[in-house]
This record gives sequence, C-alpha cells and structure tokens, in this order.
Amino acid sequence: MQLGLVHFLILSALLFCLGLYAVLTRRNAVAILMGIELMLNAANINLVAFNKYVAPAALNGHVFALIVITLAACEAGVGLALVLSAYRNLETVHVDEINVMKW
Amino acid sequence: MDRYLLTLTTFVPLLGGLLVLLIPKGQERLMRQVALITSVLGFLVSVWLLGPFEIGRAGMQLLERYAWIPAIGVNYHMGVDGLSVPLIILTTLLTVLSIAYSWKIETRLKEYLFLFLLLETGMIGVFVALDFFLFYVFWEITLVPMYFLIGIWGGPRKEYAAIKFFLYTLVGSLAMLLGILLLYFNAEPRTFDILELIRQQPLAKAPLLAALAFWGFFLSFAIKVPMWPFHTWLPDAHVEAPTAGSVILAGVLLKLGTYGFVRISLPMFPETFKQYALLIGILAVIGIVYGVLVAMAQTDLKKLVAYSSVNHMGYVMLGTAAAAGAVGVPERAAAATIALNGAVFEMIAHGVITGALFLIVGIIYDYRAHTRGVDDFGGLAAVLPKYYGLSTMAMLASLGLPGLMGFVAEFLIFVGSFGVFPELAAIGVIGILLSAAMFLWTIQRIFLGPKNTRWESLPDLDRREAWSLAPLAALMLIFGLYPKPLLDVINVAMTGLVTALK
Amino acid sequence: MGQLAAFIVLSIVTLAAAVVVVGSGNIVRSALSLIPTFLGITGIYILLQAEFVAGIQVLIYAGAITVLILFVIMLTEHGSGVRFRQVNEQVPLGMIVAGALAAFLIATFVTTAWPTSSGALPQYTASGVGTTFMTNMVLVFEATSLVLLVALIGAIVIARRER
Amino acid sequence: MRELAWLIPVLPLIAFGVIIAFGRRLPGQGAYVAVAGIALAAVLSIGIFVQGLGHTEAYEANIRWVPYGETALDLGIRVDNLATLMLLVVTVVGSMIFTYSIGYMHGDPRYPRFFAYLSLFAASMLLLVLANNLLFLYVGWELVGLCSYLLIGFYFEKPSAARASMKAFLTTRVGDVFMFFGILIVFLTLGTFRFDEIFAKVHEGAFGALTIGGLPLLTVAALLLFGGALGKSAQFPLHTWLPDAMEGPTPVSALIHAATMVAAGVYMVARTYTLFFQSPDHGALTFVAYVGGVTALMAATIAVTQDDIKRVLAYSTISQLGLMMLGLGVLGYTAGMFHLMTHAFFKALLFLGAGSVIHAMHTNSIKEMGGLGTIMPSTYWTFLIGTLALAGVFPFAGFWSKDEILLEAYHHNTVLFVMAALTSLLTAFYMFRVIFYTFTGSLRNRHAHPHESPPVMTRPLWVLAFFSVVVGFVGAPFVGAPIKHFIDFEGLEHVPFSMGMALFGTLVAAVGIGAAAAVYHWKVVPASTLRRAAGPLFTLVSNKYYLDELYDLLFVRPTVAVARFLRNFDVYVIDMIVNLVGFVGIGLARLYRVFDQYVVDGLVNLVGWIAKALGSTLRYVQTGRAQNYLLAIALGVIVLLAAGLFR
Amino acid sequence: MSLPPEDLWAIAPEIWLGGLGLVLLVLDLFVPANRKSIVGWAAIVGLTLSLVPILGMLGVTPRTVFFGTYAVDGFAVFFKIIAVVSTILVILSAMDVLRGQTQFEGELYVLLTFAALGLSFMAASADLIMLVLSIEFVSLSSYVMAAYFKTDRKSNEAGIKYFLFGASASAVMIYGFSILYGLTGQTSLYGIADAIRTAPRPALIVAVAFALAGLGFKISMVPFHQWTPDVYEGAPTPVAAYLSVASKAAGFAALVRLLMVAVAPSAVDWVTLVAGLSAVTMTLGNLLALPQRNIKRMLAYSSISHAGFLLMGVAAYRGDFGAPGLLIYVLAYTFTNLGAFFVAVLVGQRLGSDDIPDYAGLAQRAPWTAFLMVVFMLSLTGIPPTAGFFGKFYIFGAAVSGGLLWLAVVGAVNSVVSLYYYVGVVRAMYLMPAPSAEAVRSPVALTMALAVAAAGTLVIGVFPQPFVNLLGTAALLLRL
Repeated sequence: MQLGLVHFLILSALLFCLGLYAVLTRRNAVAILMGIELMLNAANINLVAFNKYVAPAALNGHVFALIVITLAACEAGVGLALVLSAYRNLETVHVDEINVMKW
Repeated sequence: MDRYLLTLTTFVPLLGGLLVLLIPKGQERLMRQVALITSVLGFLVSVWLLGPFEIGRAGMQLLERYAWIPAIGVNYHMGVDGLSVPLIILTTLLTVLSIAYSWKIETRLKEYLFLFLLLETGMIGVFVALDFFLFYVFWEITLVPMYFLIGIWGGPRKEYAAIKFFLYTLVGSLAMLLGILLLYFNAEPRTFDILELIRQQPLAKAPLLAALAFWGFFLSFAIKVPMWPFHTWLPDAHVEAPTAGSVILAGVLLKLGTYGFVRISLPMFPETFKQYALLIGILAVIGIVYGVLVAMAQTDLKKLVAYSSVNHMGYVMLGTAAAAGAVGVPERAAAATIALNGAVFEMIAHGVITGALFLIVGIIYDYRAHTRGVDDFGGLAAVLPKYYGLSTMAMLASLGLPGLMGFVAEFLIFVGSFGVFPELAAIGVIGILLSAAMFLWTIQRIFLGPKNTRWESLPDLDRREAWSLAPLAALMLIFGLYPKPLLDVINVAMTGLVTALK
Repeated sequence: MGQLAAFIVLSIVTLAAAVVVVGSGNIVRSALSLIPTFLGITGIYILLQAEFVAGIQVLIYAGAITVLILFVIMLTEHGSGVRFRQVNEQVPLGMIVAGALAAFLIATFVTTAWPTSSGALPQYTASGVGTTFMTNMVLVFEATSLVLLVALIGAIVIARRER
Repeated sequence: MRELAWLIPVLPLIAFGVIIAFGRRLPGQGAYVAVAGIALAAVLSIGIFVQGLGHTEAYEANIRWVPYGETALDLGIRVDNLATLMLLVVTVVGSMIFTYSIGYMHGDPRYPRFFAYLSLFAASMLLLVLANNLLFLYVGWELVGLCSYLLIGFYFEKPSAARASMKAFLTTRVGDVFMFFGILIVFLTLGTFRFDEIFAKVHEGAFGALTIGGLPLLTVAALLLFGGALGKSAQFPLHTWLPDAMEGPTPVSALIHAATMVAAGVYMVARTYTLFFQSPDHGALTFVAYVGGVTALMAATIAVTQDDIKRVLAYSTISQLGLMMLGLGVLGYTAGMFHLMTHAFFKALLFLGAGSVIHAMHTNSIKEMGGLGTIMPSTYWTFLIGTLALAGVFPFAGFWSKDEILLEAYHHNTVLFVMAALTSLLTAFYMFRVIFYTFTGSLRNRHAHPHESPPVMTRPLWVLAFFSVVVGFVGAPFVGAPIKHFIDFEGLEHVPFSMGMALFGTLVAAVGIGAAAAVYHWKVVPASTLRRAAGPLFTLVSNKYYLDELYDLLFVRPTVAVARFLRNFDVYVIDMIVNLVGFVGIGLARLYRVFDQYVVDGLVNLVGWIAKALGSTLRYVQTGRAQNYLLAIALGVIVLLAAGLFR
Repeated sequence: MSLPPEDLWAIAPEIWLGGLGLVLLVLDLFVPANRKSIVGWAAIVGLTLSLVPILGMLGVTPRTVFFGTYAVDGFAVFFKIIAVVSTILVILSAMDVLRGQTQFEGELYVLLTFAALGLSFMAASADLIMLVLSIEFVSLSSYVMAAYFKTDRKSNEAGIKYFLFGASASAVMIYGFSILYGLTGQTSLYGIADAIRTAPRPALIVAVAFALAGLGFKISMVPFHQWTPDVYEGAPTPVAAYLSVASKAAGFAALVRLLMVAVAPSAVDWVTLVAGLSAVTMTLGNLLALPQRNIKRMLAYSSISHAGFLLMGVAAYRGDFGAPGLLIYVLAYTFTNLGAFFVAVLVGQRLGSDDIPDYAGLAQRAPWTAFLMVVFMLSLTGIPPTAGFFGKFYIFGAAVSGGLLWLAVVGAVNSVVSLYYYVGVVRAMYLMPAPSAEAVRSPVALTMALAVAAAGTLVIGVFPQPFVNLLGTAALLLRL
C-alpha cells in the first residue's frame, strides 16, 4: 500500500474531531483553546497534503498553512489575555461558571 | 396653483403640524389656534379642489406626476376623481371638527395636535396617491399617529387597544405590500403606477398569482374596513381612543379599506374579485347582521357605535361585492353602478353620521357624565333637549331613515346588490330592521323614561359643541334630502369604473 | 513503503498525544502533551515536503504557543492543575458528536474522487514559499503584519490591569 | 294650480323648520305657524280639487335626485284624482286637528315641538300622497313612521309611551322590509320606480310568466308591497302596535292613527292597484281581501272588550281599515277609497271627541265616566254624530261608504260578505257601548270635575261633525254618486246601488245599537253575566288573542338572546383567536427557552444519567452555557450537512 | 512577475487606513491621559478623509489586483463605505462612554480604525487566504473590544464567550476552506469558480457547510447565533453597535462573494439552503426578541432577525432586485441600528440602565432623542417613510421576483411580530409616566452620531433615488 492523500486526510479528520471534542467538553477555557489549536492543525495537515497531491504547481497550501499558524498564534495571544483578564475579575477560568448573562 | 393643488391639500396639515411643534412650551393657546387655523385652511384648500375639478369628466384629474425613484419606476403621482374628492373633503372637515372638539385637551397638547395633523396628511395622501409606492407610504403613515393617539390619550386599556390596532393593521399592510410586489414584477414594463397597472392587468393570465395578490390586498383592506371576522380590533380601538380619535378612526380610517376595494381591488382584479364576490358578499352580510346584533347587546355606548360601524361597513362591502359579482355581465351593469354609487355614498354618509355619533358620545362622556354605560342613563331627553335632538337625528340617520344621508346610501346599495345577489341583499335588509331596533332601544334607554335625578344638573350643549355637530347634522340633512350634487360627483367615477369592467 | 511506516508512527504519536491533550484530567499534562502532538505534525509536514511549514510549526506551536499556554495555566489554576474537574457534563454527547463527525468525514474523504495531480512539488519548497509570499501573496503578507500588530495591541490592552 | 302642487308638502315642511329654529319666540309659540302651513296647504288642495274636477289627465313634475350611470332616479309628484282626494282629506282633517291641538296641548312644556312634529308629519304624509314613484312613496312612508314614533313617544317620561313608540316604529318597519323587497322586485324587473311607467309595463305584460318559488312574480311583488300596508295600516298580524300607540296625545291619535297615516296602507294599495289587479286570478287582491276581513272581525271583537275609550277607537280603526282592505280586495276600488275618506272625517271626530272627554276627566277609562252628555253637550252631540256615522246609520257618511263595501263583497265573495256584515254589527254594538258608558247614566268617578272644552276645541268638532254628515252624499245615488266618476279604476265595473243592501245595512246597525242598549242602557242582561258566560273566549279576546305575548316569545326574546350570545362570542371566540395568535408567538419564544432548558439540557443530562448508571464517575453539575453554544456550532454544521446532502 | 503600480492605487483606501492606524498609535503616546478624545477626533477626521479615495473608486471597472487575491469592484467599495461610516459613528458615540471607564481610550480608537481596515479587506478579499486573514483581523480586534471594560464582569464574560465561539467557528471554517482548496486546487475564489463545477458533491457540501459556520457566526445566522445576545449585552454598548452593524455587514460581503463567485457555479442548491436559513433565522430571532427586557439583548435578537432578512436578499441575490435589495437593506440597517444603539448608549450612560422599562417617560425627558428612537424603531419594523421600509420593500421585491414568495410571506409575518417588541420601546418612552422630570441631555459627539444616523434613516426613506443610483454601481460584484 502506497502512502497517499487519503491517509493524511484521515489523520486530519481524527485530529479535527479530537479538537472538537475538547472544545465541547473541557471546562477550562485554556483547554478549549488547546482544542481549537488541534482543529487548526488538522486544517493545516489538509492544506499541506492537498498542496502536494492536488495542486503541486503553486505553493498556496503552504502559504495558507503558514498564515493559519500565524493566526493561531495571534488567537492564542489574545485569547489567553482574555482568559487572564476574566480570571482577575471572575476568579474562574471555567466557562460553565462564566454565566452571568442568560436569557 | 392648480398644478400643485393636491400636493398642497395633502401637505398643508403636515406643515401646520410642524409649525405647532416649533411653538415653545406653555403657549397652549397659540398651539390650539395654529392647529385649528391649519385644519380650517386644509378644509378650504380641499373645497377649493372643487373649482378646477370638472365634475362631469370621467377619469383622474388634477394630475401631478414627478419622478421619485425612477430606478424602480416609482413616481410621485397624484390625482383625484369622483371617488376621492368627497372622501378628501370629508377628511378635512372631520379633522377641523375633531380639533375644534379637542379644545379642552390639556395633556401633551403639542404632540396631540401634531399627530392629528400628521394623521390628516396620511389619510389625504391615501386618497390622492396614484402610485402604489406612494399609496403604501401614506397608508402606513396613518398607523403611527393613530397608535399614539390611542396609546397616550386613550382610556384605561389604551395600550392593549393601541398595540392591537397597530399589529392588526400591519398584518394587512404587509400582505398588501406583497400583493403590490406581485403586480409590479408581473407588469411589462414594470411600474407601480396604479392606472398603468389597471390598464395592463398584469396578472390576468396568471390566475393563481392573481388570487394570491388579490387576497393580499383583500386582507389589508378587509382588516381596515373591518370586515367580519377581522373586526375585533375595532371595538377596542374605539372604546379606548379619545373622542376625536374615534371620530377620525370611524369617519375616515375605515374608509381607507373600502376605498381600497373600490379603487384597487375592483379594477385591478375584476375576474378574481368576481370569482370570490359571493364569498365576500357573504362575509359582508354576516358583518351586517352580526354587527348590529352585537351592538344591540352592548352596554357601553362607544362599543355600541363601534359595532354599528361594523354593520355599516358591511353595507359598503355588500355593494362592492355586488359590483364585483356583476363584472362581465353587461345586463347587470346598471345594478353594479347603483350598488357602487351606494357604497361610495355610504362611505361618506357613515363618515358624517358616525363622526357625529362619536362626538355625541364624547360630549356626554368627556365633559358631562363621565360614563358611557347605556343603562346608567335614562330620561336625558328632558334635561338635554338640544343634545337629545341632535343625537336622535344622528341615530335615525344611522338607522337609515329617509330624508337623512344613510337612507340614500342603503337604498342604493340594496337596490344594486339585489340585482346581483338577491339572497344576500334579502338577509342584509334584516340588518336594517335590526339596526332600527338597536338604535331605538338605545334612544329609549338613554333619553326616554322619567327624569333621572342623577343627571338633573347636566348642562345642555354649549356653543362650541353645537358648532362641531352642526355641520355634520346639516350634511346629513342636505344630502339626505337632495343627494344629487354629491352623487353627480361619485356617479361619473363609478360609471367609468363599471364601464371599464364591462 | 518507508514513508508509510513513518506516517503510521508519526500518526500514532500525534493522535496518542492529542488524546492525552483532550482527555487528561490534569490540565498541565494536557498542555505538555501538546508538544509531542505538534512535533508529530511537524513530522507529517516533512513527509509532505513542507520543510518551511515544519520549521515554523516547531518554532511557533511547539515553542511559543505551548509555553504561553503553560504560563496562563500556572497563573490561573494556582499551579496544581488537578484540583478542578476538567470536563463538563457534555462528555457523552461530545463523544457522540465528535465520533459521528469523524466517521462521516472519513467516509467522505475516502469515497471522494480527489482531483489529484500528477505533478510534483519542487525539490525544496522553502524558497518557493518565500517567492510566493513576495509575489502572489504579497498583500496577504503585508496584511498579516497588521494583524499581528492588532493582536499585540489587543493582548496588551486586555492583559494589563486598569490603574 | 296644479303647477303649485309641490308647495303642498313644502308649506308644512317650512313650518316645521321655522318652529324647530325659533320655537317659543314665534306667535302662539309656533302653533299659528303650523296651522297656517296646513291651512295654506288645504287651500291649495281645495283649489287643485276644484280644478281637477274637469281634468282627467294626471299632472307630473320631476327633478333629478339620484343619478346613476347615464340615467337617474327622480323626485317627482303626480296629481291625479286619487291623490287629490287624499290631499283633501289630509289637509282638511289636518287643519281641524291642528286647530284643536292649540287648545288641547295648552300648557305642555314641549308645546312648540309638538306643532313642529305635526307639521313634519303633514309634510311627510303629503309627500307620500303626491309621490309619483315607489321610491318617494317609500320615503314619505318612512317619514310618517318617524313622526308617528316621535309623537307616540311625545310623553317620553312615561315608560309606557316610550315603549309604545318603539313598538310602533319597529312593527311597521317589519312590514316596510317586505314592502322594500316588493319595490326592489318591481324595480329590478321593470327598471323604474315611476307609477305610470310601472303600470304601462305591467299592462304590456312585463312580468310575463316570471315566477319565484312557484308563485307568479307579480303576485309576490304585489303581496310584498302589501306587507308594508300590513304594518302601516295595522292589519293582522302586524296590528298590535296601534292600540299601544294611543299613548300619544289624542290629536295625534286622531290625525295619524285614525284619519291619515294608517290609511296610507289603503292608499298605497289603491295607488298600485294595477299590480294587484293584474296578478294572475286577482290572487293578490284575494289575499288582501281576506287579510282585511280577518282584521276587521278580529279587531271588532277586541273592541267590545276594551274599557279604555281610545283603545276602543283604536281597535275600531283597525277594524275599519280591514274593511277598507276588504273592499279593495273584492274589486271595490272606489268603495275602499270612499270609506277611507268618510272614515277619516268621522274617526277624527270621534278621537277629538274622546280627547275632549279625556281632557275633562283626566282618565281614559269609560268605566269611570258616565252622564257626561249633560255636562259636555257639544262633545256629546258631535260624538254621537260620529258614532252614528261609524255604525252606518242612514244618512250619515259611514252608511254610504260601508254600504258600497258590503255591496261589492256580496257580489264577489260570500264568506267575506259575512265577515263584513258581522263587523258592522259589532261596530254598532261597541260604539254604543261607549256612548252609554260615557255620556248616559251618572258620573261614576266622584273625584272628577268635568267641564266642557273651550271653543278652540269644540269648533273643529262641529266642523268635522258637519262633514261626517254630508260627505257621504258624494256616494248617494240620488245625486249621481259623483265619487264613482272621480275615483275610478279602469277596467272595473261598479256594482249598482241596491236598496236591499241599504236596508240590510241599516238593519245590522240597528241590531247592534239595540243589543248595546239592552246590555248597557236598559241592562236587560248585565255585562258581567255576559262576560262570565263567554268565559275563556272572553279572556282570549280581552287579552287581544295573546298576540303581543306570542311575538315577544317568538321574536323579541330570541333576538335579544342571540345578540347577547354573539357579544360573548365576539369577545370570547373571535377575539380570542386573534389573541391566541399573539400568545402563540410569545409562547413559542418561551417554548424555545423551555426547549433549550429542558430538552437540550435534558438530553445532555439524560445521556449523563445513562453514563452514570453505567458506572461512570460523572457527577451532575450545572450547565456550561458557553459550551452549549459551542455544541450548537457542531450540531449546526451537522444539520447543514444533512440539509445539503438529503436534498 | 511584478506588481503593476496601479494595483497600489487600487488599495489606496486600505493604505490610508493602515497608515492612519499607525499614526494614531503614535499619537496616542503623546496625548495626555485626560485628553484622549483628541485621538478620537483625529481618527474621525482621518476616517472621514479616507472616504475620499473610497468614493473616488465608485465607478471603477471591476477587476482583481495583487495577482487575483484582491477584488476591486463597486460591491467592495460599497461595503468599505459602510465600514468607514459606521466606524466614524461608533467612535463618536464611544467618546463619552469611554471617559473614565478605561485608561486605554486611545487604543480603542486605534483598534476601531484597524477594524475598519479589516472590514475593508473582508469585503474585497478574492482569495481564501486573504478572506481568512481579514476575518481573523476583524475578529481579533472585536474580541478585544468586547472585553474592553475589564472591570465589568459582563464585559469579561462577553469577551470570553465571543472569543471561544469565534475561534471555534473560524477553526471550523478554515477546515472547510482547506477541503475547498483540496477539491479545486485553488485558493482564489475566481479560480475555485472554474474548478468547482466538477467537484464531487458530498465533499463539496462538507466544505460549504463548514465555511458557512464561520461566516454564519459573523452575521449571527441561526444556528450560529447564540453568542449574539450575551456579547451585545456584555460588551460596551458602542462596541455592540459596531458588532451588530459593521462586522455583520462585512460578514455579508464575504458571504455573498464566496457564494456568488465560488459556490454558485457548483451543483449545490445553495439558494434553497440559504432561503431556509433565512426563514429560520428571522423567525427565531424575532420570537426570542419578544420576551426581552434589556434593550441590548432585544436589539441583539432583532439583529439576528435582520440577518434573516438579509439572507433573504442573499438567497434572491441573482434576481435583479436581489443585489440592490441586499445592499440597500444593509445601508438602511446600518443607519437605523446604529441609531437605536446610540440611544441605548445615551440612556445607559445617563440613566445607568439598559432595561426597557427604564425608558419610561423618555418622551418628556428627552423629546428629540425619544422621537429619533421612534424613527429607528419604525425603521427597524419597516414602516415608511424610513430607510427600513425601503430596505424591506426592496428585499421583499427581491424574494417575490426571485420566486421565493413563501419566504417573502414568512418575512412579512415576521415584520408584524417584530413590531410588537419594537413598539415596546416606543410604548415605554411615550405611554409610561416619567419617574422624574429631569431632562436627559446628550453629549455633543453622541448627538452628532444620532443626527447622522437619523438623517440617514429618514433621507434614505424619503429620497432613496440617489442611493439606488449608488447601488446601481455598487451592485457590480466582480464575477466571472
């Protein structure tokens, strides 16, 4: 069996859903952020794999992946700052306790 | 000057209203004067219409047409014919009387007067608009002031009544908007011009769409009229509205619905209307009988008058439905013309009579007894002879007594509709009988019987009240005895309409 | 064949570490497990001839982001990282949703006829990436700098205390 | 003169307007204006009558009233012999009654208003008479109804008067509805309201073989028109309002409810006689005759049992109107109209006489009176003349006209003839019952201080008494019976005068008078004995055959009940539906919230609970709202996928 | 392969905005803490000046620049105008609110200016990479702004929630984009359009569905709407205004470009999908708005429902009323909704409450403000002669002419429902008695913002012709 596109896609799908699972179930905002990072990584695997197997003529996939990594870093920075700020005030980072506003 | 006469008629009240807004707080007297002068001016301008208006000429006159939103073919297009002119004058007249009647309003006077004048502009606008876009804009403009008039100056359940009125009529408006759009997109070339659309008959070949559009318009107009079973906003709105608001509501706003049926539904969808004419006629007759029976059981005088409006608007709808039922049958054209003449005459008559009735209720409720319970009174005839005389006259006019306006209208409607839907007309005549019973019983309960000590000290009509009723009483009598001048105006338009429908 | 073996090993490392990230009851362990995950993915990138991406992945993800996350965890969970329950009651539902989505995605990916190209990537992609950034993607490149700036300002504004 | 005919209704109308506008400030508080108005109208009418003796052509004048399409409905008048006769009756009798009222109403707080109403009535009645089309006949018809309403309720402080006025208006309106349908049928079939055109078209057979529900349309139309007459002329079964209408002032009863308005029904049938006459087999006429006969007999029986002097006269009026209808129905066109004319004079006289008595006694009950003949001689003698005329005693007016009716009935229908004869008998009986109770014997109410009425009241009595004597001679054979030439329906043969019938009529009257004298004067058989002997029959009759109660049960109560029901229906059903739509909207919003709280969370909890049951270490804790949102993203994507894939 | 110099002219507005942001950043360093409004006024001046190059591009021939990554067309220009104008107004409204609430006042103006740049990028992105970048650009600044009042618990919560929701949604979207890239081998939307015709269906649907998650989040489309009320309620009111208008408008720009350019040629029945989403979105938004008492939450749900109306325009975009309908609705909604939020800013600031019952008697205490609020509420309901009516008129027209009559009916019913809660505000202001007679005064900057919003609402309602003309060119979306 030859290593092919589909293998990478399966990996990315699994990784994406692991990330999604974290997003859905973790209470800690930081852990949710980690899940989001996993999802972004899954997308990046896709992009790089597609670039190799589908569109090797240009390197748009690589560029895309690099931009996503950059954005992930930005999100992490801003997100963590938000978590810190919220923690100071609300004294929790558990999103199910951040629940003043509803309905 | 004549070139801008309709614009002038429409916007004079609004200008006056804006002027009122500019008057600083504390100058209540000046506000009242400005508002009254404006309304009188508006009335005079509308009467001035009769000068350049050629009564014998069919079709739209005094046309004004300027591009407004040319990108989608919207024009500022106004014009009047024998259908709209009397309604415009009715509007301006009732506004004058309402403002005169409201002389004693103290709370938030400035807003009150402004809203009243804005309302007047909206109503006149509907009657002169010949472009659907313009028509719709004016149609909607009437809702907002009425909401406030009921909501701020109304009775104990004013909020409920106001929002009910607003929601109910907005349902209809939006249905109409969709109908308008259906017409627009099926026209070739696309246009919002009512006359052009009538000429084109864009939906004539698409019965399903025509039916959809027709029912869209129907819903809007039927709620406004209001036809049974869309009438339940009316009693609430009337009971809670301040007296002058009720006068305008019953006198003019309801007419917007019937005006729509005659001006738009009938010529725009003749075949579809004919198809459903019987059904609509049945609803109208239910409204006639139902309205008067429910009125009979009321103990609140205002509600009683409100339900009698349901009854009277039923007559108008019966006439209109009969005219629709005669579409395409040349031998019934005469009946259709009579029915339509009657329907339009009834619009005016009802405006005058019910306007007077609401003033009458207001006079006793606002300024004297502070109750509207029919059973609270009794024996007032001896205490308030002038008031008794005018009330009785108005009620007799309302029950269709010959010599007064209501009779001519009802007579024509029944003569006309009997030729098309004899069974419906037959049932409808029972409504006349019942409304006689209803009003006589009311007169008996309020005015007759032994002198009631509780009301012994009530003063009779003062000069201002008498003068706000007198013009209406005079109209009832004049057009009741000699309706020709008014019917000459209406007849030309209605004959033209029926001829167009063949 | 060797590639396939490498892929399998890397995948197992990546996924196993990711499972720990996702499932560990200890938030610090979760965060630390990010490192093998990201490194595994780096390997995958190398398998896919994306050397530059791989390098950046190591630098930014395995390095910067993980460290940042650990810092914040230390600041917010008082260092211990075990005192709190880490998952909410949506676990079963989350499993079902995530599992179903994974199954669906995999099924779709396997059955889809991807428009694979017979062409090949250049020998070294790093320079190609650079060229692309300076030509086709120059606007993206420039805009990215502004995004970074905004993120910087934002993070500072939010993270600093009001006086 | 005829060109001025339009002035006849206008003059009283002007009087009405003037009195309403100026009231007490006028000379005589408006009474003189009213009298002047009617008197001028009378002068004009007499002029037209005199001028009309030579003419045979009718005079018509029209003005446009309601345009429709290219044509119009016209307001028009028609002066022909029939109208002239009615004008004469209305204006002359009217003048007398107006004059009488000056005295009778003296001191009433609403004195000017009374004369205003009277003038309005005169105007309406004259419009009705002069109308050359059904529409304006109907307009006048309704307006006299209005005046009747206003005048019956003139003493509105009395609840009974207020009720009676409403009853009168509504009962007659029931008839009017039928009449309205009749008018509609005529108009829609023939396209016109004008009498001359209608008659011409009917003659041409415009109705042809049209039928409705198996009946000839023409018959139906005629009978519907007759429905109006049922109400207005108080014919069975719509007669119940007239006795109650006696709550009005007595001059009103005399003018409206005896002489003129109630005769309008008869006039209308005569006016549209062609329609009745042309109906197949005279079907419509036969119906009219039977209704008249039944009415006449029934009312006469009731009159015997009444103690209220005005009610007796009221039932007498009903009875006599029935007799007129009977006359018209048995092809006695002239006879019917003749009786209308004579009846107007002597019935007005009787009412005014009764008014004079009431004025003196302040009571209506004949049982409280007695012996007034000596106290009020003028009243007594004039009343007696009227009674003799009504009873049909030679040579008083009633004799001639009633004789004509009996004659016509005899020639055409035996059953009806018997009815008419019985009616005559009863008429003589109950009228003399009144005479004996009122004017003979001794005064039974000791507290009363009766006195003769002032001249302004007695003079009109004498004038009317004069007419009651002489007016019948226009039908007398020895002067050539000019009435038969003046009022004549084309195509009808007059039955020649018969001495036998005249004698029979006189005999009937004599029997009636004799019986009354036996019971009430000589007291051969006391009234109470008779009453006991009649037993249940007497109860039935004296309670007016329980018709009022029946109508109340059948019509009034159900209507009110339905009205009440519908009011509740409106509030609790129709409006509820509307409100329900609103509630559902807000309810949906709430429901969604509940859904979110219980179903989404519940699902979560349920799965958690199952997991726990399976030995998981999960604990139930509060919801993590933010992650519910995140879950929504996942679910949303899945929904979108499903939506995309399964389309 | 070198860059044509005119491409730089084509992004002149963006360059100006970026430069402005940097200048402001520096300026902020030199302005003393109590005079930070200088930065705000500078931002306003700069943003207003940026309208010059933007308007200068109105009649531009549609094309792409920067090697196909960036579109220059009327459509983009239109949304840039919306972005800049709403940013100006939001800054005006924010100046009074910020004072004393935070020491980072100047930075907010910088962030808003950069956000305007990000919105411009969003509206014009012609490449998936650029699109992702610009969306994140806007998102990152929005997260920060939502959490700007760090001492306010609600604001913290809003920031966290917004961030988690937004980051998750963009992760999903990026994953979708990666599949789209895999299916076509292109990142340029115009390139994708070529290749998408033959793309296999299930995977394509996955890509579209995932992509909709990210964009749906931006425009608060059901079922990606749930963050909206919490964030609007918690965020500083001017920021909520900004999110409800500017970022939503840009989201629609991106959505339309993605759907119309890239997805439309494919076999996916996206019209029905969007129409369905439209119906669900407007209905749910409306129903949930009914029981709200907090004006910001009410406006949040109302903005969800308006997203539904805008989606109606998207679904009917291909009809000749669709494009102008959507755009005029966006325009109308921008002015109206901003106006409504500005009143909320004023009341929140002066009365310290966002609860609708606390608006009682505002008609007496601030007659003009109350009157304007009535105008805004009527406009949101869609009653003439306001901009909202004209927008609805157009968008219903689009639906009717696009064969989506059922959707127009749903929209009509929803308009009626919406009246109920909009009038609730009017009712409080006019029908309820005022608890105190003290006048509520509006600061200068906010008054200006209100005046502009009201003028926009009324002028578009009464004289829409110039705007329709404008849209004639703006509707020129660069397509293949």
